[in-house]
Amino acid sequence: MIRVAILRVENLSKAFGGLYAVNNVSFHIDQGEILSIIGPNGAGKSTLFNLITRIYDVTSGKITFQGKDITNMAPYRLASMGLSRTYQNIELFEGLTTLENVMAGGYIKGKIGFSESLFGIRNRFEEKRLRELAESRIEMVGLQQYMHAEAVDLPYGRKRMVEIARALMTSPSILLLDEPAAGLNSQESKQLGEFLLRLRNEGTTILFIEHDMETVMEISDRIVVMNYGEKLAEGTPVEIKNNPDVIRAYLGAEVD
Amino acid sequence: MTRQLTKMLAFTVALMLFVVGCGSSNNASSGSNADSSPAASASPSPSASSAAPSSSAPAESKPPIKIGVIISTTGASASIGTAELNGFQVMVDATNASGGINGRQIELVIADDQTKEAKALSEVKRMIEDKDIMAIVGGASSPISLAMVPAIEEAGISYISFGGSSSIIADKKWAFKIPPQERFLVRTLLSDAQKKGIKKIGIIRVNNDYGKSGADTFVKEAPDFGIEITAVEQINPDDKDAKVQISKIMGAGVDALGLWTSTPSESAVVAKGFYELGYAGKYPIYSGPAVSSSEFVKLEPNGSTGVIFPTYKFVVAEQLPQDDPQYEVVNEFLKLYSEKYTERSQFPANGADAWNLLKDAITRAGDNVTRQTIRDNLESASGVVGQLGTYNMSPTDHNGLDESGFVNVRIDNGQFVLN
Amino acid sequence: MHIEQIIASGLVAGAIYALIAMCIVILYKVTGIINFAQGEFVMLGAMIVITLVDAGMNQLLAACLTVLIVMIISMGIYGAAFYPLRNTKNVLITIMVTIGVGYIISGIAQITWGTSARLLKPFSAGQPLRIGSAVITTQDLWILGTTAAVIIAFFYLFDKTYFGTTIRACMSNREAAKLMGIPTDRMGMIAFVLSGGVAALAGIVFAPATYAEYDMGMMFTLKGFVAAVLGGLTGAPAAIVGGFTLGLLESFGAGYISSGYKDFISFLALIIILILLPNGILGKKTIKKV
Amino acid sequence: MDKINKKLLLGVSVVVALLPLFVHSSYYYQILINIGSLTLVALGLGLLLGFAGQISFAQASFMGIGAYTTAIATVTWHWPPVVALVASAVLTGVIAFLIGLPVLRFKEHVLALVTMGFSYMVFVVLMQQSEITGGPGGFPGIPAFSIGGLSLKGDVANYYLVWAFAIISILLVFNLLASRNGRALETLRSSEIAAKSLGVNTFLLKLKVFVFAAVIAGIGGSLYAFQTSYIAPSSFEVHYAITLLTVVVVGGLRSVWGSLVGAIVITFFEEGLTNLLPLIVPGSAGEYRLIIYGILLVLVLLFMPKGLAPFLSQWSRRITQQVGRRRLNTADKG
Repeated sequence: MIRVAILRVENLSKAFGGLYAVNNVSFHIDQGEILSIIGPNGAGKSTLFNLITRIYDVTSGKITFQGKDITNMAPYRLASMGLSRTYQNIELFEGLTTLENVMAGGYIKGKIGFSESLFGIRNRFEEKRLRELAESRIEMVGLQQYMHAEAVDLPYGRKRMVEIARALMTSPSILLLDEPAAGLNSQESKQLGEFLLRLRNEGTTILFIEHDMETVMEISDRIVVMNYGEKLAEGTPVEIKNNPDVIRAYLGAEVD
Repeated sequence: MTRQLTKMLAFTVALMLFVVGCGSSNNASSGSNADSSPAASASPSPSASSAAPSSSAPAESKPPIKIGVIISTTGASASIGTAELNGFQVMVDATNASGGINGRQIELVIADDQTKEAKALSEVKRMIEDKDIMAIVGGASSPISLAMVPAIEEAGISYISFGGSSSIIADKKWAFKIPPQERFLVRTLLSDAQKKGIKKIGIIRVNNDYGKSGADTFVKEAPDFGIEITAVEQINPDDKDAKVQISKIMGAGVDALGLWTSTPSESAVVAKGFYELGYAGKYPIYSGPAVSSSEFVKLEPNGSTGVIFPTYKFVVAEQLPQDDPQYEVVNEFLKLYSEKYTERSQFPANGADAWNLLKDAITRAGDNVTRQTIRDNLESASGVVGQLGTYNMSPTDHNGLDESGFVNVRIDNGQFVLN
Repeated sequence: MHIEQIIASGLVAGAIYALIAMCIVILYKVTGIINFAQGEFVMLGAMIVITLVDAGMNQLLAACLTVLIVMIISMGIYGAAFYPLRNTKNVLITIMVTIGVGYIISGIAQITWGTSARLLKPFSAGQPLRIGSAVITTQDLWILGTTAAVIIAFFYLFDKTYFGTTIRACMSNREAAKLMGIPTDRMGMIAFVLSGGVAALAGIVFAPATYAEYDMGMMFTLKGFVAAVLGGLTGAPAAIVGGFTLGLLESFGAGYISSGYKDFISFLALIIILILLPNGILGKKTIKKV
Repeated sequence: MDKINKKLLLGVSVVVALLPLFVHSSYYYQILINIGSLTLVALGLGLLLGFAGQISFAQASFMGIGAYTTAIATVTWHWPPVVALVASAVLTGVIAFLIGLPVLRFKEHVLALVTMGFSYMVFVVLMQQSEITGGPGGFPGIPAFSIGGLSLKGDVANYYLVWAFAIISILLVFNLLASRNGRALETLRSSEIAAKSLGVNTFLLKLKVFVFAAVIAGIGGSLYAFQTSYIAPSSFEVHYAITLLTVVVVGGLRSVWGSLVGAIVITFFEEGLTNLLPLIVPGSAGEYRLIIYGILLVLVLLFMPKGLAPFLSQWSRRITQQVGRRRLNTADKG
């Protein structure tokens, strides 16, 4: 099958004060690919995510998503373009149940405007639709039994799954996951890996940051290694395993 | 949950005890009359008798006459309201002590309007509901009074206001007011200024209704006396410094400073700045009656010297000539008042006259004391000598005062001197 | 023209605002609470010192004693109302609680001292200073001097002492400080008592320059709060800048445009400044980590 | 909106409709009217504070703007009351929009400050522009509300008028919350960033809510003007803004009924205390009210920060929660 770059990052840099958290990083991710970004803490992975999702303003460089330049696009417009994400330190909506949290994710799937919802016009049908969609997403991540529990009360690992379910509500073409396996036990992260593969096979492109090497090596098509805000290496799991720089800078620490 | 509740309970009890503690410890040295601010009265008051008819009174058989009082004992007008209430209370106590009116004791129902229009409205409706309440007194400021008047006119109960604005009584049937038209006060001042050959006056007013109407009257009346009002500057009631406004006015070159504030402390802020800027003594201050209070002199012993203001004779009772028509009334009230309170200002006089008018109206009503008769008698009141002059009411004039009741007073190192 | 007077008055008012703003900022940085009852401590300071002096106590002694008393009072208040709030994230809740505390204090003040204004003799006699057409009274000098002294004391306390370092640690990052074993809760109480004391001091030096009234607390709170946010809620320097900016804004508004509109002007200027500098004059841009 | 709330709203409406059969005192009508208008004005603020998590001290000023628009329209320009009412709502909305544009970019304390500043600016204008507003002396002689021929004069009419608007607004708020926009609103409170990346234009949403809240307040102010026939600037000062905030937090943030509960509690508190207190503490006056008011505020916020309304409905709430928990626990074990 032909590979088309869905997301392309060119010479991206972000400076906080004088410090470069991300320095001249370029990479791309193809349609239906699983690309993982690894690197030691403070390598600038999350910053990279926040740049792509436009939470931080770019200092220099260019981001193109599905051929469109989104370098200066308002963050709330990305969702409807098919870009969706989760967060390293979980950003669930407090006071809302799991179901409501996930339904909130379906905002762009809804049509009715502010005044319409005030007078409850065309609302019941839309609510039904969103509810069903949310329930299906929750089943996908296997959280049926938490449907009506307050999301922030859930165990850590479950919260991550809620965030993923919420992110999936927009039926994204690309999904950005920031350390989804963090705080999961090995069995849980195994399940996560399988789940991600399933998603990929259903056609969702996945870009994710991860520390859990097992999962990474298992499911990634390609890996980008970052260190001190710069791209250290890029390649298939095998290539990365054998890349001397990477071993020195990163895996090395774990080997000896 | 239960632990929280118990904690909460304990907390409440503790605080309540503390509050009550303050209250009772304070009541020992203050009036126990329902609602008058304890701190405002300096010495113990026997006024419990006013809250309920004293059993020692003669004709116990007759029921008491209820009078409603709605006054600001908290909020912006607290100090004014409290003083007016004290004046009223003193007179009522005296009447009760002397056996009431036609053998009937007077019972006061007192409410605090918190200097809030909405609160005043609901309180006045509460009083209107109580059919035993024959008349309502109060409203320390015009806005508060104006908020109550519509309900009063609708229900038909006579009301005596302490507010200055003339729109309180303008073609009203049931509303009356004590303070005279500001015209009188301002004209008394301006005539004095004219005598001294003053040509230009710059005014500082407090940023509220009283200050505004005062300043407006100045601007309106000044031409009659060949005086030009060069500027009207404002201070907020809670301002602590007026030097900028003063130097702005004086810098423009005037012969005197006009001052129209509503409380002694506001006046003192200006007088202080005036003194510190070195104008005191060189230029006179023509002020409204707000300064006619021992508090003002106490607050500003230096700056107060040279301030000239029109006020009620009550403030200078001792200096009145024996033949003054009000001499007796004024000094009698002064005697009663000084038994309980030390602070002297024009405000207690307002309260006193509210009672003078009501007493006259009720007395003439004889055994037929109704809201209607009281109103009619108030309107027909004539030759009622009070603190502010002699009241001659008419259907068109529900204030009934003329200039005769006011005197110009000069402050001379801490002393009020009759001009 | 009377520009000298405008500046003089602006500076004196600014000094008081700066003092209060400092209290608010430091407490905010250490505990995360904006104390809407701060002005009440100013009022308490003024009222108590006046009471003591009227009772015949020597002014200096009375001043010291007052600061002490207010500090003790504020310690009690901290325990009753603020300690339970230390982990509340909701800004509104904390604001409302402090407003409630303010009500309680001013209510008690009215019972104790009544509604009429009270006066304190100036600390020192002597003719007011004249600069051009402006005057600065000896009391104004006291105010400016005290503010300067407090500022210096704070800088010393914060930069030179171990206590200061710990406080600054709490101010920059409470969580981290906690992890480092700094007793943040006790630090909170110390900051609260400290700010109470400084507020009382402000009341004491200000009392002779004007008249103390039971209900003046709210006014001081608002001015202090405005100054604090205007400065940027970052620390003492920001508070000082904010305080003097506000003071000068007010007096220039009153002097040059209209004394009736001076609040309008100062708030308009305030909003414009905040639109231009969303984090206040000395504020830092904060980036939320996600 | 769920069944319980539907039932509650129906119940409230019935009670409101039937109350006049039992109430015959003008004083009690005044209290009921006060509760109604307080609910109306606080409702929008509750939406803004409790759900969207945006502090605002401007609500009282919007009420003032509504009231003065009505006064000027009816008295100065002799517009018919209905038109004046609409005009008040519209103008308040427009002003809210213009103010919101710059102000809603701020958060927390700064937002609190700038809204406070706005309310001061409105107050100053009302005080100074006396040719138009009557200045500190206030604005007397506002006619009663009337539609076409029939004038809604007197307590009962005003009572129904205010409560009609209050109940309709409650319904609207419930509708809003039960929609995608309602949920989006709630996301603003805890994580604006997450909301953004889910496609919510957070700023625009805030602006819409701000305007909606202001419009309700404007209507509330307009009705207040019609009912009292006299208005003064001091009624719409920052102190009243604080009262509104008190109503919301005491009643319960994140609870639509909170505004109603809060309004009832605060009103009865204000009224009751002036009459009860002298019996409890002889010789007590307003200052005790102030203290106890403060104590109530502190207690409620410290011990039930969710507010009274949830506290009241806990019996029903608790059950559902326990069910939820049990599910949760079993799930974890399994």
